[in-house]
Amino acid sequence: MGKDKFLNEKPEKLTYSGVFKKIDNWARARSLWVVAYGTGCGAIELRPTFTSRFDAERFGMRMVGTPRQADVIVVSGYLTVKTLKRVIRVYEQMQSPKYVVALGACPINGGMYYDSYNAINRLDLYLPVDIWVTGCMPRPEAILAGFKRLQELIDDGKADGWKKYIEALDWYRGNQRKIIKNWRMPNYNW
Amino acid sequence: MVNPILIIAITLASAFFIGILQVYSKLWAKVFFFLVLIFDFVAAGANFYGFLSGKITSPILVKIGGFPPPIGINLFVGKAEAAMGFLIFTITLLGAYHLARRGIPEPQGKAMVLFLLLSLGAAGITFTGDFFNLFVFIEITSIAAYGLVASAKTEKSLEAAFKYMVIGSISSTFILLGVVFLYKATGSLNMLDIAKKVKTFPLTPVFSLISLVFFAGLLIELEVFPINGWALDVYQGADPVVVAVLTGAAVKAFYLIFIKAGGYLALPSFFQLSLIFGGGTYLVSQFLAWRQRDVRRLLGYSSVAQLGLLILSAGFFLNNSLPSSSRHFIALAIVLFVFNHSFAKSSLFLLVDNVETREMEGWKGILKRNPLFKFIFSTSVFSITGVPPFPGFWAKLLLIFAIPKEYAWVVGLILLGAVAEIVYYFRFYRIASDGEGEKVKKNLASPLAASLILITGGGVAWSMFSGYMGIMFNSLIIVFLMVAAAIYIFGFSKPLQWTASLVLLGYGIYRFLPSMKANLHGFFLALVFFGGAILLFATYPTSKRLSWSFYPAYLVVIFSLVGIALSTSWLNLFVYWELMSWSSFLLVNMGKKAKRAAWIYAIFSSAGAYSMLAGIYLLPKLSISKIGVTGVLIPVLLITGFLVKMATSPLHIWARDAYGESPDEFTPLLSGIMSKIGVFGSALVFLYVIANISSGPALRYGLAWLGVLTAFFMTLLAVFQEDLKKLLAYSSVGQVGYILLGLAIATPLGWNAALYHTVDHFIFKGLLFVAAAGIIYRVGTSYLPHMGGLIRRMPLTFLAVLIAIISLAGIPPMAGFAGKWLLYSALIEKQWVFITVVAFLASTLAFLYCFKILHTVFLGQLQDENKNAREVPFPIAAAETILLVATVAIGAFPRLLLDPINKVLNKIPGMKNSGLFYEKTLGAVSKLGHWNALFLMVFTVGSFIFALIFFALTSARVREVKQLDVGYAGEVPRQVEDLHFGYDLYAHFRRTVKWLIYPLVSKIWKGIYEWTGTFAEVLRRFYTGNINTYAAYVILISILILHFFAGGK
Amino acid sequence: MGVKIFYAFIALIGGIAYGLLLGGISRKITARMQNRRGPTVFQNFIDVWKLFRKKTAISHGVMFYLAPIFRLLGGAGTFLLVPIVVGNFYLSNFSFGGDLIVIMYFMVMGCLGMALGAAESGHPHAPIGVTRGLAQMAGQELPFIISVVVLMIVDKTTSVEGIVMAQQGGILHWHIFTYPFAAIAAFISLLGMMTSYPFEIVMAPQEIAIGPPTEFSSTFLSYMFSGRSVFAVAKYVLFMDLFLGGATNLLWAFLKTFLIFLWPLFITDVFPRFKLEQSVSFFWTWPTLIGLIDLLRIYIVR
Amino acid sequence: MFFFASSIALILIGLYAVLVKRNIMKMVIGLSIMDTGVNILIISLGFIRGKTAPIINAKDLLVRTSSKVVDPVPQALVLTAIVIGVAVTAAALSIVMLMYSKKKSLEIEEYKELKW
Amino acid sequence: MNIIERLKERFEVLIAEKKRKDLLIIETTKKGLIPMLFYLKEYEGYRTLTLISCVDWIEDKKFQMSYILWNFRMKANIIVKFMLDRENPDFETVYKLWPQAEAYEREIHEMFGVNFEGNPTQNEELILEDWDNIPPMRRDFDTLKYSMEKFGEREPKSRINIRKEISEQYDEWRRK
Repeated sequence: MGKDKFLNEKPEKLTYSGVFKKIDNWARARSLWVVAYGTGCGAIELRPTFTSRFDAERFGMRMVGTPRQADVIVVSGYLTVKTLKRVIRVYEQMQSPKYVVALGACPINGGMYYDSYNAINRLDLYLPVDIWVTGCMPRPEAILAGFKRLQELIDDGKADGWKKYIEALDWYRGNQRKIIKNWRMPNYNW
Repeated sequence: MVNPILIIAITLASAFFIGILQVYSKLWAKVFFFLVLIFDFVAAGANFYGFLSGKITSPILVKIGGFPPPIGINLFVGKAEAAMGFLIFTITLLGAYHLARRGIPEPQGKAMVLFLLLSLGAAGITFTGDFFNLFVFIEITSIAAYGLVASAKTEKSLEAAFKYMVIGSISSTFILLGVVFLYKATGSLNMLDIAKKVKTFPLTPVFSLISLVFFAGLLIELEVFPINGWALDVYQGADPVVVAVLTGAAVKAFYLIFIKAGGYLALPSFFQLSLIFGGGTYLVSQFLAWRQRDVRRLLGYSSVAQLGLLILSAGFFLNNSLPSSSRHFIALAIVLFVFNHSFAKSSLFLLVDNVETREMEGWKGILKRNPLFKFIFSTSVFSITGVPPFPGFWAKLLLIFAIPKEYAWVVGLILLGAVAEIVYYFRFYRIASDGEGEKVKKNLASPLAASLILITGGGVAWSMFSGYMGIMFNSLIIVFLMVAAAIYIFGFSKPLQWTASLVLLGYGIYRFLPSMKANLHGFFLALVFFGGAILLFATYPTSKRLSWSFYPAYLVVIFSLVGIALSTSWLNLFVYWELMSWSSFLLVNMGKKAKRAAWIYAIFSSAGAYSMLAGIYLLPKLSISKIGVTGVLIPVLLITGFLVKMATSPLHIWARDAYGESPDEFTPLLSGIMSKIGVFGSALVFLYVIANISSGPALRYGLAWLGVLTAFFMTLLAVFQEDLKKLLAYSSVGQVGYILLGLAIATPLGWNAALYHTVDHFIFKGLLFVAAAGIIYRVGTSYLPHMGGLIRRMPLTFLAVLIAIISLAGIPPMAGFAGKWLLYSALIEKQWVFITVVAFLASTLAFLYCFKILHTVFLGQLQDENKNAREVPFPIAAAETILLVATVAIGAFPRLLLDPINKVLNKIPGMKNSGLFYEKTLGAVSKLGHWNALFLMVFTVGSFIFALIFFALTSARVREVKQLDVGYAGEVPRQVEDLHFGYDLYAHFRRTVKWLIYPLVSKIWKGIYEWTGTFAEVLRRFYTGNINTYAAYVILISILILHFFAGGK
Repeated sequence: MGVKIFYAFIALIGGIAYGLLLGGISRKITARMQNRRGPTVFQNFIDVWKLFRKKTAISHGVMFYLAPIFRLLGGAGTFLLVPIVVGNFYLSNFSFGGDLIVIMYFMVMGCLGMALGAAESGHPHAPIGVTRGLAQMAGQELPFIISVVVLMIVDKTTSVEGIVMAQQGGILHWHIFTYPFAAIAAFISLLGMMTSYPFEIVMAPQEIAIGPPTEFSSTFLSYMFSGRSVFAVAKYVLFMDLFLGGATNLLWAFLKTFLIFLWPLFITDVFPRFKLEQSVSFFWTWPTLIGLIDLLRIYIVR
Repeated sequence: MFFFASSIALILIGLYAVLVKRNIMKMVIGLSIMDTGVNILIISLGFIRGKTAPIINAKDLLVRTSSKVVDPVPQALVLTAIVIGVAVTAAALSIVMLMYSKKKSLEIEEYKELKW
Repeated sequence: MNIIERLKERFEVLIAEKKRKDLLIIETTKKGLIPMLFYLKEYEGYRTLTLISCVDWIEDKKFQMSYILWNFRMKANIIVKFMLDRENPDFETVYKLWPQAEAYEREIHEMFGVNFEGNPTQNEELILEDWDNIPPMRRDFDTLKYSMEKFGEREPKSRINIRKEISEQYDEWRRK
């Protein structure tokens, strides 16, 4: 008692157990819980996606308020260094399997903020992105299409960004640390 | 035998001789002065001893100049006079010694002469058998007193002396007139002769008038209200040593002559006169002192009040219509009162002399650094306020029980005054013991002697008391009490004290084992003993910081509780009750911030005890058995005393702070056992008194409401407490409310519930308070928001507290549920619908604070300053474990507790069929429902383990995370404070129930206190300080006396 | 006894399934009322399975670890103590374990266990939610207590079987008809027990991130989900036994519990959220006053 | 009767002084007057018109003594009382003197330090 | 006597221009600014500080600081500005006049490097966490170059290319 356990320990690799693989993937695809975290302007498009008009709930998706229970994080728009830190933290607090959806042009290549002193240019250097949805901003229909595609990938067992993140953690960390100079982040457990 | 004339003559002669000797050698004058005083002391003592031992059988009659009694001056010394003489010289000697150590004021000779004259005059007043001679001695005393009062030569003392002199002159004028008129009417000055003549000739109004003139003069000297302004000014202005001697010796001599003259002159209105003036003075003065800030004047008010009580007693003593036995008791009471007051008040005034400041604020914390001073001060204050075992207590008891029932209102008056007395004396005590004061001058020999005399007197009085009142005290308990007090001497080593206490308690258990029979007494006896032993065991680890007197007081509490549980008479119970109350007062007062709490506790517990005493006084017989009474007054008075200890609702306001601020080691006992003895008392009242009166059901219904409202409101208040111990205090009080409810139901099920809950509440609340003591010891605070996250540091304590809380909340598999179940079954059986609803709601509200305790102490974020806290020390952990096991065991097998309770109830008529029987599958079955404790326990634990194993096998890979790692909006928390939600947990709920938790009751009590104080303040303006006014009062009152009391037959 | 345990286990599985199904139905109905398609009625099963099969989970300590078990135990225990079909050996479960008072207190255990686990997580939202829940419980319990006391006193029994037995002999003997005001009070109180709109301040996902279980994830959450579902079913069954005359066979039980299930649902979907002060005040005024009518009635008639 | 009346008048005058006068010196004088009044009263109580002093040695008193003499006791008493009165007055005056030396005032209003 | 005259009487006013009916622009010196603000706040009723802004006149080697005040009663704005030496940008805080100035000053400190003496929180990060270069709003700061250096090439590529590149980098990392 007393000491902080499992500190700075590298996460273990996780493998699918064979027996329920199909059922698991099927269930995961049909129960995507999205953490309600808007990083940029795209967050405003995310809300209507869940309302009556577009009704994302029919695909089994819903918003949750806490990263612990979420499966999907949607990076909705440009990311500044300051926000990136929070996104990384939220991502690492989510429980595996977990998926990243990048919304809009900015996470892909910086978008209109390509020359900003503070907005990152490419998200996939820092987090494993499973689905990119382009547009500035993508409309809810596009978002839904993106989620549908994500579901297909999960069903096929191809949405494995979370595994890759664990495997190549040092690489991702290196990239993250390159821009986050003052690394005051705690280390997490996966 | 020493001839009294020698005492007077030698003193008189040497008084003037000293004046001469002084010129030549100050030292020798001093020596001579003391030699004379010692001679007087020894001579008076020899006379007194002669009377006591029976060597002198008849009163000593001294003829002076060879004239036989009716003609010449003579001295008459009976038993009373001898005793008074001894008292006078003892006090004088003490005062003189004190004065000498302090330094006799210059010019020395004068002071010594006056001192001798004063004592001589007082002795003369006592001894003389002649009215005119009396007048002479009065004048000698007065002049000496004027001189002594003025001898300090400060502005205040001179003013006091002048006022004293003016009023004294008027008074002596009255006395002189009275004497002369007496002579005119009877043709004699000899007291005995006049008494003889008075008996034979018809009491004419004129004669009454004549004797009233005399009595008016005496009453002025006896400082009755409202003609005592001068006296208070003297108390305030004069040298305290002089005052000590005045109030201890001179005034007592006046009192003696008051009684004697009352007897001799057989004034028909004497009774009314003393009742009105004595009672009035007593009551009014006690209240006038309420807000007094000047210590000396405060003591003055107290003295005046005590004199009033004495005058009152004198009236009863001389009332021929009373049976001789009660007059005998009153005489004893008077002796004890005089003794008590003389020594206690002198000792207090001598203490006052050691402190520079007059203002009470200047006494702040004075007791802390001066242990001897503290001892003397406490003894004197306790003695004056009538705390057992000091003589004042026995005197009060004797007096009250000797007053016949038709004067019950006088008893009420006495008790009311006694409560007021406790209010202001203990306010004084509180201020004196609060904080750290300065060291004071050490001139404590005389007061120490006085207080030792007091203690001895108390012991003697106790031993006499049992003989006089026909009450048998269990001598074993007294022996234990004395040994317990004696543990004080091991105070240098706390472990030794602890061991000795445990051994003594263990031996007590062994000796009292045969008394633990299957009846109500035995039941509570067992609770007291075993509970006390567990709680005492847990005090060890923190014992180092305790004061010397902690363990003695603790044990005295326990053995007083034993005494209460074993009492067969109400009076006996009352004595132990008071002993318990006051020793627990001492314990509460040991808390650092507990002074105010202890004061309120003292007020409430003494007021409750006096209410109980009034009830006992009204009872037709004193033995604890079935009593036929009518009316609700007696049971209400009786039960009020017990309800105070249970802190039932309108009487609860002492509880929060007394529980919260008392030493952590003592609080478990206060909550776990002492409140239960209130339950015991209430049970006795329900059983023997309320059961037999015609309005019993209504009273029970009212008490049930009281109980359930207590439970409800205290629970509500507990929800909003931010202090661990205060929260538990409110919780405790609320739970005891349930017990009262159970008792009030008065069906077998209800009593089952009440007794079950009594034991169970001890178990879990004892556990909680013991755990709280451990936590506070480790964490260093009892403020809830400063704790949190301690589960990782003290897992065992957490487990214990968790189980206790589950039990407290009444969640099934633990022991607490049985109590709830029994109670609700009883309520529904009784069909008290509204009470049932409130009771249910209260227990729902309890969940709120249950969670609060667990969360704010153990869960949430661990504070940085508690990072290094460790598990509670071993003895506390052991006690926790014992109680924990008990909770679980009783939870699984409630019959462990229910069977003994059934045995107890079977002894009680009307409770025979407890209404519970046991079946294999359904468990305990009542008329209404059933509940299978063992099944529930097995089911809960079994399925819990099953689910746990299943969970552990199937769950995902579980990792433990760091303390600050919470999903907090992606933010990195910088500090614990940002994350810990520990303050004002129920702010939202408080806004909802704001109107329910309005502190109405405490506002009412506070209002009573404040308004009484204000009233007294206004009334005190009556003493304007202007001597003209005082004189006018004197004349006016004298005229009124002459007008209204002169009606003879 | 062994047989009994076996059947109780079956009943428990059935109860959990039924509870999850009802949850799905409620989501579907809500969706339809909001003019959208909504998830399938089996969505809750999918969610529970997904959570159950998550790869990782975190724990904040012992109580946190035990919390889902407490929650499940509280729900399942309550469910098993309430007889589904009175008199039926197989479907009366463990109702010999205790009467209504036992059940009422047993119901608290799950909540308390979960509250402790939540509190240990060290997340400030968890105790906020818990305190709100407890305060609201103090509110909603009052009308419920009133109606329960009415029933226990008029039927002169505290056992659930006894209360069910007292309602036999026709639909008009049901307490919902004989003591309508008490029943209304209790049914309003049921809204609070379900902690859904308008009494959803406890969870308040938008404000305090679903309150108490905010730190729970994966398998922990799936257990709590199941516990919550079966707890809801237990409450429906209890209300059925208390007010709708119990059930004579399983079909009736399903029908009646479904009817009871619909009542909070319809309220939930059309009302916004109360503040805590408002909800407690509401419970302590209107349902309480309504319940008091029947309480006064039996007080006078008795 | 005259003695009675005058003694009572003296007492009342003394009382008046004590009750009304603002000057402590005058109060002391009042006390003294009152004392004198009382003394006269005592004497007058013992006095019977036409009777003589109880000196037993005088020849005409040897028979039926009691009917011829005034009561001697009041006279004895009054002697003592006078002495005492003087002593009291002396004490009072010394106190007044000390008081005056402290505050340089004889006004009673100055001496109200001790009150309520 | 209108406000401009009153101000001129009391303070050093370099430029006073009445832009609109409700907008007045005053330019003063570094020394005269705070007394003027105080006067405007206490005596003229401009009780609200709406904004503090800064403009980088790199050619003049000056920062132009503007304080925009708002008078509720007259519904009028006033802009008080002055030139601050760019090489030596030290100034005092107006935090004691308007507590809200704390945040504005903090931002200007972060973006332009103006030092406001007496501001208790100006050294805390507001927007730029872990900033490692000259203040970004200065005109001599090359933001594109910085972005490219720090956040990598922008290069709009097809998704396939990105994935390919990532996997190349990833493989390279694996090989190491």
